[in-house]
Amino acid sequence: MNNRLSLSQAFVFLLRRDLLVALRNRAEYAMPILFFVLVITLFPLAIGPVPELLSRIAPGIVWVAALLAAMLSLDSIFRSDFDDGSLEQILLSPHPVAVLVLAKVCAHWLVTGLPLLIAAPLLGQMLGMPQQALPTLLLTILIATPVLSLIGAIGVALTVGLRKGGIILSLLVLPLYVPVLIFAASAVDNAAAGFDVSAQLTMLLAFLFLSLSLSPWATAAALRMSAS
Amino acid sequence: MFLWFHKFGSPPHFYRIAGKWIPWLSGLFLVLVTAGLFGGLIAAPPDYQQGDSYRIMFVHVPSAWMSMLVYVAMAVCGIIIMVWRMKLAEIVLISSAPIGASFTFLALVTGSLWGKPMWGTYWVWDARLTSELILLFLYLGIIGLHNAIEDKRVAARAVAILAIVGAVNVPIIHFSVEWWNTLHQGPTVTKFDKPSIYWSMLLPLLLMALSFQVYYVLALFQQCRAELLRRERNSKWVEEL
Amino acid sequence: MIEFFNMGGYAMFVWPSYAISALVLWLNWYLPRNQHRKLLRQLQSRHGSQQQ
Amino acid sequence: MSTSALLETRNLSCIRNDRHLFENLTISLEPGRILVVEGPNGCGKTSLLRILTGLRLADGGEVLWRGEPIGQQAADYYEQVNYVGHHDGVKNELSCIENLRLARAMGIPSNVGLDEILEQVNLYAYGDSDVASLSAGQKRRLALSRLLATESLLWILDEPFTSLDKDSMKLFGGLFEQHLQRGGIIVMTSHHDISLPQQALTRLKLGQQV
Repeated sequence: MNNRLSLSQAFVFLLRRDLLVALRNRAEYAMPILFFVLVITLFPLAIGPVPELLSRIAPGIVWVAALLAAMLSLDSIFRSDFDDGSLEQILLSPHPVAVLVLAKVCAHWLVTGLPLLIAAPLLGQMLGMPQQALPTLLLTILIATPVLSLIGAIGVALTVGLRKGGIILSLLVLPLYVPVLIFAASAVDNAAAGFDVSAQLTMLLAFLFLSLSLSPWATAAALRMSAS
Repeated sequence: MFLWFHKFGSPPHFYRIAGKWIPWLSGLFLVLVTAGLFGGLIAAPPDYQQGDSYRIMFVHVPSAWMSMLVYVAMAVCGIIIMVWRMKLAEIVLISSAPIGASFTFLALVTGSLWGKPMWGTYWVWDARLTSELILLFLYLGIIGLHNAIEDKRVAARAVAILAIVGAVNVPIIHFSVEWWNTLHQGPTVTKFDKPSIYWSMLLPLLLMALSFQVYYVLALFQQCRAELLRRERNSKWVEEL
Repeated sequence: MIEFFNMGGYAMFVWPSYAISALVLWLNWYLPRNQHRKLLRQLQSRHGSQQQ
Repeated sequence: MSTSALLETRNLSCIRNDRHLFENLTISLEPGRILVVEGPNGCGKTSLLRILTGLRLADGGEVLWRGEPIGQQAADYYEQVNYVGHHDGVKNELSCIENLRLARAMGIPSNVGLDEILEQVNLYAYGDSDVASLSAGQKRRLALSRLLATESLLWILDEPFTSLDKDSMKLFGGLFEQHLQRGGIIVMTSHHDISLPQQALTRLKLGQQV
């Protein structure tokens, strides 16, 4: 009787499968970056191209846009699996569902959260953000976008069974994003002014570890509930 | 204790008890609220700084406390739902949501009305008001999610998860907003605080807070009875009514 | 009595906030009570019709 | 209560928006038995199957695996369960082999080679082609081939023969028989009458008690 794969093997297996699936429909995963760039180009059009004003509010704009882009891409975590029934197979696996959910969220983050890193410096320049703020901007995106995916996964798991889940998703998830937005935006703002940002970064790391440890269980419970 | 918890938890039993308690609770609430209003509006002296405008505090502060208290109660119901799957906890949770949302809305409205004479603008990005606003969104999220799901047993479990996740986030949000507020505003602006409290002001405040708590139980029982009828439409015990 | 209602010049703020509070609290009690009564009537009428 | 029963339910009940689909349903399945659930549409066949898999919570009663409620032994129970529902549960973007490899990773891998499995359900020629290019019948066969990818005693199948042609049904009928002989159990719903050993078969009619 050969026994089942170890948990880590199943985790890596599901992670690789999801990345494979994402690779096969690349177009769908380019949307968040395009949305990110599009939203940011709207602000100068609305507020006027005055460089001093733009650079002053650049950190806030970049982070609000990153947050919305991350939220928009959340739906794809479970939607395709829910529709074709493979979500049920995951729920029926002997492995703890929370760990498999973590694999799916990691795959989703690698495909949507990380690419925002590429677009961010370019947009920082467009808004005239001071040079010294860029490393902090990249660092905050690197630390904060996984938190957005992890918390967002709870909202998606709750609304995946609903016909018009999209609107409810934003109402559920955005209030939970507020702490991340506050600390990330103020980190980049302080960096632009040359102050020390270690306080904000450590808070973001705390959020990361908190959501890494708690949110998979909530997401698993929510998935089990939506699948019933 | 568990037997009581279980017996009290059976819907028909709760329905009868709630029915018997409502008149008493209404009476108690009316007594407390008139005492509180009398103390707050008439007996308490005007504040040397804010004059009579501080009297809004007797409504603003209790509703802010209640908005937090009701959310904590909902989170506790959420845990009971997830662990023991008690049908009554589902009814209590979803019945508390509109009441909690109303208290939060009240706290926001009275807060901005109180802010007008002090700062000349209706909305001030003060730490507590901002957290109340986000708390209101959390309530609306819970109500929205519950309406969006048809099967009410599934909806109750979804809302239970959201209430627990929300409860974990409320202190974090509150802390972040406080931190954000001190960062941007700095200590110069007079903190949005109650005036120095004399006994003559504290008593009405506590009376009002107590009356709001009694009111919460009253409105909760009322809402639960309606929700129970709606949920148990064709079960046997409803037939005998 | 007049200066009581004047609230030291802040009448425009104190009374509306109390009025809104009274309204919201009353609604939260009144609406569920009505719903409850309406449901009871519906059940009785449905129950009554079953017996005939 | 025969202790040899693998799967039992004790007065199971299920309510869907205030209607009792079924009440105090007690069944017991020894190894080698097959239970066919029949009844009009919407009488709760699918709900019963989903309760047995644990995907859906029963409104009353409990499901026991080897005498123990499935809620307390999720890992061991799911090791032994293989569920094919209305949805095929296969990813369109992946090829047949990749889908099977994932299914194998999610349970106890059986020692039958993946190519051999595809051959048994004559999908060998489509091994590397994407599932998107397969017909409904082929997708269903791939979903059913998952049953062979893992070692599982309990097969729970919801309308397994939808969009399958005559000889595919005979083919899977044979596979079911082998599974029963190996001491496995099957719980399934089906509109088609399938040729199965009568003595191992028990039929459950739903929709009368309501």
